[in-house]
Amino acid sequence: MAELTYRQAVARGIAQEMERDPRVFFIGEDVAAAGGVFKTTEGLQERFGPERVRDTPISEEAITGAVMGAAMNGLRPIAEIMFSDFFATCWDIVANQIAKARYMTDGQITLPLVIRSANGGGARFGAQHSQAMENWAMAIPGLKVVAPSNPRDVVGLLAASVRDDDPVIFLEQKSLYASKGDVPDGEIVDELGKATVVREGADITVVALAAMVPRALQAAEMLAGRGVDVEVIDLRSLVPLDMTTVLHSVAKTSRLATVEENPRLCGWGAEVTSIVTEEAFYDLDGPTLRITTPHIPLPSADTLEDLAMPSAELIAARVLQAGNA
Amino acid sequence: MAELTYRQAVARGIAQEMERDPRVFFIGEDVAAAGGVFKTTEGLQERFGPERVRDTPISEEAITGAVMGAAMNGLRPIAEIMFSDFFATCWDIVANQIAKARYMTDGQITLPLVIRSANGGGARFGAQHSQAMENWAMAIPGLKVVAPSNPRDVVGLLAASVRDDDPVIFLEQKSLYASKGDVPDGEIVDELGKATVVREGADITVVALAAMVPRALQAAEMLAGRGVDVEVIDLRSLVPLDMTTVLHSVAKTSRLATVEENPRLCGWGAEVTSIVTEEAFYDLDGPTLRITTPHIPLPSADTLEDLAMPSAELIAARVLQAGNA
Amino acid sequence: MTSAAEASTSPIAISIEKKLEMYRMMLDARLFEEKAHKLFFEGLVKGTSHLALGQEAVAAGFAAAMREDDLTFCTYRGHTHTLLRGAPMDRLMAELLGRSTGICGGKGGSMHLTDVTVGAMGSYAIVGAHLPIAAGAAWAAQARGTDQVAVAFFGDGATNIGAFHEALNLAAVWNLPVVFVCENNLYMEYTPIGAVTAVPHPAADRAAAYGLEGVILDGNDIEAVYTIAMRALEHARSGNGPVLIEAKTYRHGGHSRADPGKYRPDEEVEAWLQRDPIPAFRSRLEASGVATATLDQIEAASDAAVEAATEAARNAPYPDPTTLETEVWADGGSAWRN
Amino acid sequence: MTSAAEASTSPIAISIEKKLEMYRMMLDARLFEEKAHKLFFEGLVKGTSHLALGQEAVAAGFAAAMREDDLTFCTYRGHTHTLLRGAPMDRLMAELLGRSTGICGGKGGSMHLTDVTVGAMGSYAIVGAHLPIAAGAAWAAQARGTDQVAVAFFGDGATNIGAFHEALNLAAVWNLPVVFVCENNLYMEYTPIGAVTAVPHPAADRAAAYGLEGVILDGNDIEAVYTIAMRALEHARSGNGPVLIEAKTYRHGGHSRADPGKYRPDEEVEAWLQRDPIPAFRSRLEASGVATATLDQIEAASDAAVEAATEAARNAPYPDPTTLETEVWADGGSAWRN
Ligand SMILES: Cc1ncc(C[n+]2csc(CCOP(=O)(O)OP(=O)(O)O)c2C)c(N)n1
Ligand SMILES: Cc1ncc(C[n+]2csc(CCOP(=O)(O)OP(=O)(O)O)c2C)c(N)n1
Ligand SMILES: [Mg+2]
Ligand SMILES: [Mg+2]
Repeated sequence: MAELTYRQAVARGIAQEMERDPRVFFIGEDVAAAGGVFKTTEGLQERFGPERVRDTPISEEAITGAVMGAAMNGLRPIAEIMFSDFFATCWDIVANQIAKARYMTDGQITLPLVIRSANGGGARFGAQHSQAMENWAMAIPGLKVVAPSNPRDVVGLLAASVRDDDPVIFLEQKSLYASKGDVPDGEIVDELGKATVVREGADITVVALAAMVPRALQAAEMLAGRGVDVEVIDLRSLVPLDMTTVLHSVAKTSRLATVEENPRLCGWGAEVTSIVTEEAFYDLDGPTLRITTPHIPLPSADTLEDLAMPSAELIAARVLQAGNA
Repeated sequence: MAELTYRQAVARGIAQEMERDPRVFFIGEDVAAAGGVFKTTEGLQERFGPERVRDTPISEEAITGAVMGAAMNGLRPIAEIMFSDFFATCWDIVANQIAKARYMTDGQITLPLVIRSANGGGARFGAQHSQAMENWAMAIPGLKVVAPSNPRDVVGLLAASVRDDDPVIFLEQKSLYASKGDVPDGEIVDELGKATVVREGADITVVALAAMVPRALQAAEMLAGRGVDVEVIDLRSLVPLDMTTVLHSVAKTSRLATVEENPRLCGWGAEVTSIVTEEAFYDLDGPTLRITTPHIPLPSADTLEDLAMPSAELIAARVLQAGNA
Repeated sequence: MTSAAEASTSPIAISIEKKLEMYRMMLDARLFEEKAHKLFFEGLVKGTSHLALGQEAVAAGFAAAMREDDLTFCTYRGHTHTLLRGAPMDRLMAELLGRSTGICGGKGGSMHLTDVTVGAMGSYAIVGAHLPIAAGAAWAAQARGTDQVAVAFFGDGATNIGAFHEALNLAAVWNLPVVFVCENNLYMEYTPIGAVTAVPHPAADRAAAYGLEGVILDGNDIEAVYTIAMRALEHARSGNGPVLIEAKTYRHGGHSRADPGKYRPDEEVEAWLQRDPIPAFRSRLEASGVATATLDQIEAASDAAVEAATEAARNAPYPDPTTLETEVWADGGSAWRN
Repeated sequence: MTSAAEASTSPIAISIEKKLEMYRMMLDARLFEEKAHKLFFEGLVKGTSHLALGQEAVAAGFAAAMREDDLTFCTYRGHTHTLLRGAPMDRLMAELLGRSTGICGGKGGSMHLTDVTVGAMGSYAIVGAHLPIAAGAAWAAQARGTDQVAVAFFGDGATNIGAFHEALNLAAVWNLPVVFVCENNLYMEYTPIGAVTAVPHPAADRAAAYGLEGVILDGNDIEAVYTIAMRALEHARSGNGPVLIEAKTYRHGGHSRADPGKYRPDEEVEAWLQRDPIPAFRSRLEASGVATATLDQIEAASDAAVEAATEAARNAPYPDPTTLETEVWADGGSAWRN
């Protein structure tokens, strides 16, 4: 068992898979010689050589196109898109090509590839380097979407993503890079599509993802002091989506809240909510609750950004308020 | 009053606004000399000249970037993106630049521009030319999103979009181009963000958009024969979103269904549903219902595509089934 | 890569068998496309179709030159490229007709013909998108040491989209075994390419921007195409990096569907019809001593093949409704939740 | 446009007032950036900052040459471009510090400085995105007959992204009044540009792909920059279409934030520090007879201006929380529903 940062866990996860499978290659901007702008991939080029760990030009369409083509021809490549905002510059390759190739060819094309990216706010980078865009990916049939909340899950879910035969968008929440956690020694491989109940509770189910998980847990602690017993679920992946765990929890608590680090409209919280209200309406005792950022681009100033992102305090306050509705 | 096709209404709407305001320019691929691949813009170049109606290269980033820059410098431009699937090739300009410029500059930049596009399925074009992507746009703060269901609304909402000082994504449902409707003579200008109750009913509220509106109406007629009195709402725009009309309707009917021509995950139907279950939970008598395509890319074969898209029959069957839940 | 001038003055020797095969390929392509056109007007090919009538020499010349394990990436105008790599004609036709026996089970349609078993790695309907993908396949070939070459076909209009630029640069920097073939048919959809392009030769004039040599080719001369293709493939296969080729050609019909192509001057159309690659090659074959009967026989065989394929496609069943939700994922299904 | 060689051998006459103004501009830029660096390490500039230390001559030379109503489009490395077009220094500094008096009310931050009142039309943080936008602004200038020129600054790394290609082609085809200025500082972030680019001159070697002439410029020689800028602006303003310029320069520090830039060979850094544009220009000014005291005075004034701006920014209040939800829409608000 070692204590690793979330950032270190990324390199560990990639190394674990490159060690195991010679078909795993890794490319991206400034990822190889320099070890990545977030220092998530330090040492990989030294360890696996310049053929398997390569720097690319600033050409996101070429990067994502390259891993798609390579996956069609025998590799199991990993690409880095430096900030998840930049998915917009290659959205055609991701959403129209990678996501649809298998279906359009009736299964002739298999794309075992992973695209990793630093996602989300909290780093004061402003609107073009701070988006949480897991919903963009979730909305596209043919993409799997994974977003770990802690270092151990980074390794286990990254391994699962690399071994998966489908394209996976792997979102590392950049505000978590410095966070630490225990990571067991040896190989770690998880299963995609398994949510975790990270705190049991009887009164309300709070569903969270990535950076919102620790905040939801903090909120739960605050609410415990106010007599509200919160169950917190870490979704871990959006596609596949573990509704069994969510529905089971709601059956117990009778209330549902979702916490997203996304602008308000069309988030995964809306999807989860609509599934619950369609399939488990009679389990619910009161209104559902969605906590998101306002429907705004994220501001750069620290004070404003902190206001925009759901804080533990805000989560607690909104849950409390909902409990009285 | 004239009977126009939805297709003809597009040219009429553009012409109305170009006639009125010399700052309105129009660009796109094959839109000028050739009048557009869907023949939606025939005659405009002849009428307004090659300076104001221009053909572009196949360069969607340049097209959308050009209208953004032009809107910053005194024009009120309209661009065509031929098929809405191609928004993916310029999603950075649309979602990261156009949508965020005003907020990031604290209001210094105003972008009175419209990007029109042929959206949605039913034309047997296969997965890369058939997507309904209104949800992509709705999820991005800073974009308005409009999708008319009939020729009259094409003119009125297009005029409103051109006159609006914010960027508007204007989605013409390509399966509606050949449909006809009465369009009053003279200038037509609507207001964005006003839904229409297109059929009153007491038993359930069915919210639809664009091509799903006529299908929902057909379904309502079928259900009337089965003793279910359906209220049908045509949303007309997703941003701004007229929740007042929806909530008012649900208060009356106590049941909600949404009908989307989108893959299942993270659609506007989920958003509308989550607002209703958060704000009007106690108005609801039973489960909410979302009707969408399955979460798949759209297939090309006519028989499969027809199966994928919500038909009037499917809508009726699902509503009936939900009524028994 | 040798320059265009050099290449065309020194054609490589082509055996008569190869020549007859190429003649057959062009005829297969021609008759297939003519039939597809007819079936579109009959309402049997639904949606859209983009024919390569008149452009057969490029597809045939390259397909004849490629190694079995080389990889083809083409566009929505991809019937002939897919067919001539060896995809079964009946299953291609069935795909156009949306039948269960279609090469993609009806899910792809005219714009997405794919047969990976013959190296036809897909038809891509978003202009330019397949260029980086082809580069990626070439990267895998390089990394795995397979000696494969990826060949990407695209139109003149595609040279103005960003993906073209990114793909060419990456291919050059990584020295990838990929051949980029621009089929310059003078028009994007309805707009003359010259009206929207900063240089006269949309591909060749950009080659230097990637450290490559500009190669311009008469795309209606199948022997020239074959010659250049052989050299380009050899160049890329030997580890000398990418090649960019601009083949001048012309489509006999409109851009797609029912487009009559009226935006093109009559004289231009006329001049290019005179340069139809098939009769031109036939004359040359006859001049070189091939018996007319031999050529007629090939033509008859192609015709019979197309008729048989059409018949099979017409009679094939529609896709089973359950296939609607298969093959989103590698497990064969489409489940996104438990 | 005249070629680089020609241009540099025939500098235009620059008045001494203009020269002193340009000296002042470079010093303002230098001292502003040095202060921003310091404040980043103090934890007052949050998030990130990309400094143009060492690259001041490009920003100053162009800003000095531009007309008041010309339009500047720059990148995340845009402090100096925005400042030198005339944006108030205190409000720029306040923006870096996330204060309410910031030029964007704290919403933009270091990567998004904008002051439309002085023609600084924005700093764009996605590589290459502003190039088509600048072309669009130029299109509006052309359409409205305003005689404005749009100038877009970008890095060497940006020449490999698709938007560069699309913007250059459109600008050339539409003959737009836009000047594209590549600030080639030899590195993208940490990767040498040569390692990821197919040609030695990432911008100039691509000019021909858009029918343009490649112009290479010593970006550390402010007189050369000013001269070329004047000519390029004149060229574009007179309706002769776009210009693409590659200015060779170097950043003294790292790419951003706390990056020490260790991936660069010591000798290279040393050589470029020797070519610092500010002392070089100072020596020339002195040699041409400008009194040392005059130059010292300018330096002192810049220093005082930066100190005052910093002081004002430090003391400025944080944004009012209510501003979080303002200015998404033209009506000033952010409501998306009723
Ligand atoms: C990104 C994108 N933009 C626009 C289109 C619509 N479109 C399809 S084909 C075509 C013209 C392509 O011209 P060219 O590249 O010359 O190929 P050709 O059709 O002549 O073979 C256009 C604009 C598209 N499919 N993708
Ligand atoms: C599309 C995109 N990809 C990647 C980045 C991350 N990034 C920011 S600056 C930079 C390097 C840019 O290099 P260059 O264009 O040479 O400009 P410089 O920073 O040297 O001024 C990169 C890769 C980005 N902002 N946008
Ligand atoms: Mg063409
Ligand atoms: Mg650089």
